[in-house]
Amino acid sequence: MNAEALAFYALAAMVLVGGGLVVQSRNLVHAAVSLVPTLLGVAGLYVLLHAEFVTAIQILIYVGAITVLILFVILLTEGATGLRVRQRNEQVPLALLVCGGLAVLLLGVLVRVPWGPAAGPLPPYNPGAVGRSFLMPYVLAFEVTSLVILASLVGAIVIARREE
Amino acid sequence: MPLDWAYVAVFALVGAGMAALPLGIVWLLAPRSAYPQKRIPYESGIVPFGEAWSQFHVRYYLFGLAFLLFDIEVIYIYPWAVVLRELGGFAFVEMLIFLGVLGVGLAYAWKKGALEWV
Amino acid sequence: MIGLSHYLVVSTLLFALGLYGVLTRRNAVAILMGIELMLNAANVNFVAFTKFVDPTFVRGHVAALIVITLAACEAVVGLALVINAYRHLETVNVDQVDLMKG
Amino acid sequence: MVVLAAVVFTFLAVGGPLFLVLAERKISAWIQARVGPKHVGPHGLLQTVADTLKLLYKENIVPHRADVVLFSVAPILVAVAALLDFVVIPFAPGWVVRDLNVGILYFAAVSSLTVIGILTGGWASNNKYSLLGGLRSAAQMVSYELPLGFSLLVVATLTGTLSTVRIVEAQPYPAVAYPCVVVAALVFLVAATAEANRIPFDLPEAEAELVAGYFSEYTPMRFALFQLGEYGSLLASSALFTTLFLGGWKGPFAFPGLGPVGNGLVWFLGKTYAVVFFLMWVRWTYPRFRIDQLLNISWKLLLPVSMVNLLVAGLLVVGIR
Repeated sequence: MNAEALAFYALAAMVLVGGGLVVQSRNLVHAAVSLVPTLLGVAGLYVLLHAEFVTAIQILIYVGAITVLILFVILLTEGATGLRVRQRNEQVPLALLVCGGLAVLLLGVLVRVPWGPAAGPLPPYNPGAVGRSFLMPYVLAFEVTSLVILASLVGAIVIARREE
Repeated sequence: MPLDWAYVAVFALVGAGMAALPLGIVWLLAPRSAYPQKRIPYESGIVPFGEAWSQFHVRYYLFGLAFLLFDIEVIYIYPWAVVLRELGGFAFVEMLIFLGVLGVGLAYAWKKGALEWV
Repeated sequence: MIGLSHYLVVSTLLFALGLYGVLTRRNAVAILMGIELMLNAANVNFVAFTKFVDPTFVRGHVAALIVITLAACEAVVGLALVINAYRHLETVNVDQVDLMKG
Repeated sequence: MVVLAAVVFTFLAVGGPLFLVLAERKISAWIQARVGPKHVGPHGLLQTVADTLKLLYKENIVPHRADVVLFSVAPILVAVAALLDFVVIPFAPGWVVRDLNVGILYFAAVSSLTVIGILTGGWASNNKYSLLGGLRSAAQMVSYELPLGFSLLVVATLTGTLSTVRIVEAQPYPAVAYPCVVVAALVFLVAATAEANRIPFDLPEAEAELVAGYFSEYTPMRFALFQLGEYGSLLASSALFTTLFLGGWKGPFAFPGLGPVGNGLVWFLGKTYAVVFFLMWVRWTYPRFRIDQLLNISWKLLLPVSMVNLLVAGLLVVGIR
């Protein structure tokens, strides 16, 4: 087994074990902290896929910001007092069936599909390539995102603030 | 390129090992005497009451959300910074619009008092 | 040799895990965490397809970045709703948040 | 080979902060017209060694009903995050652990991991002061991450690269860009001080109101890891400041007989420790801000200023072209 395969299996294990803890932990703070190894593992997969810029952004935004915000809200609402409350609803058997079925179905499809021939090489300098892409062919998406961010800023402030 | 990040991973592992090492030494060397009073959380000398968790003000969340939404801009500005020299004027105008829209957001949050610690 | 299908298997399993969390959790924040897992699974796919199938304009990376942005926006608004619900109803369990019944 | 290098480097990165603790005590004593540590070794130089040995012999206490796992992991996370900052710092020509393509973005990303360590450490202690200190610290650190990020972006815009090595090579900046660079440098300095939770931004551990903030319940060695993280990130921020704004390893003249690497190291370390000294000087001279003042500085002063500064830098780059 070469280094790449070793790294891939280690990262995949990290992602899936972490993800399992996220959905399974009774303690919500533990679930939120388990997001950290999961998301870092996904960042590691991006490294193996030569997506440096996405890796750095994944760590900066997902691990460093979204997880912090989720932790904030858990501490602001229930903290760990949720331990005394039932954390699961009555759909567990159904959910197991649906998710297991979906996974089996997708896996069955994707091992049969012949994914075309290997693609050409990626552009050498990743942040530059992303920048050129954003500013030229995908400029509309780029500008619209700023509107989306503005809308969610306004919306979240209106919703979260205490009413006068 | 993945090799660069292999260094990062090795550093993280070695660093964690080096951080855990003194904890191991403490575990070997340090005395251990447990009695319940020693483990009471410190609360200015009185016996702690209630839960350590209690209701916190929503203001923490307001700062958190403003942070997250302004932090995301960075995703778009870093690539812009790298290619600006090569693409020139129109790239600058695009960023002007982008930051202008977010400036409106900052002004709104400011005016609505979401940035006040009250 | 690690190929496209290896990454797809991981992302499929992660997606199923996230979906399981969304379907079974009662706490709204925990449901959001499940959604984050599903979005990450999608992102792994985007980036993997860029490397193995279509590197034009690194458009998979662009899509992944936009998904990360939207995930952040979704988290911000969703968590604001959670806080608001908690303030009015003293609970964040979605099966008890049923204002529409009046 | 890589592992060996990492071990050696980690020793250095741990040794640097340990030395800083002593430096801080000596400098604070000097500023306050005291003598400072003087009994252990010549002029008290071995004080830190004695302190470390003492810490190793002290009992680790986990508070009642604390979350043992997170309580133990949090300080390690903080220390590792500080250590990882050093990966992209170029000490001399060719002397950088790894010149990542996304260098300064990597720096910002890795230092943002500290917040999680502090927040979980504060929560896991099962202590009201710790939790409040952790939340405050998190609110402060995230607020100052933004201006810090914008300063990095100004440099990236002017040089057109994210790699720390190439940023050093691109310096000195063109003369027209100086106003931009100076503003970015000032913003960076303020934000880095706040990120390191140091006076005048040490609200999270304001001893008059919060005991010791998020590490109130931490006993010797784990507390030392938090300290290590704090001084490590202080050193890392100073080193990054040197790299981005002071020309890194470049100096106005070369010392004869040292060769390029020796010269680079001398200049780089000299500048870095000058920045460290400056931050310590500030710490022992100014009083603490109130938390509302602290957040106002970030959101209503530094953030708008640095957004405008970024646009000016962009205009300059387009103009120069």
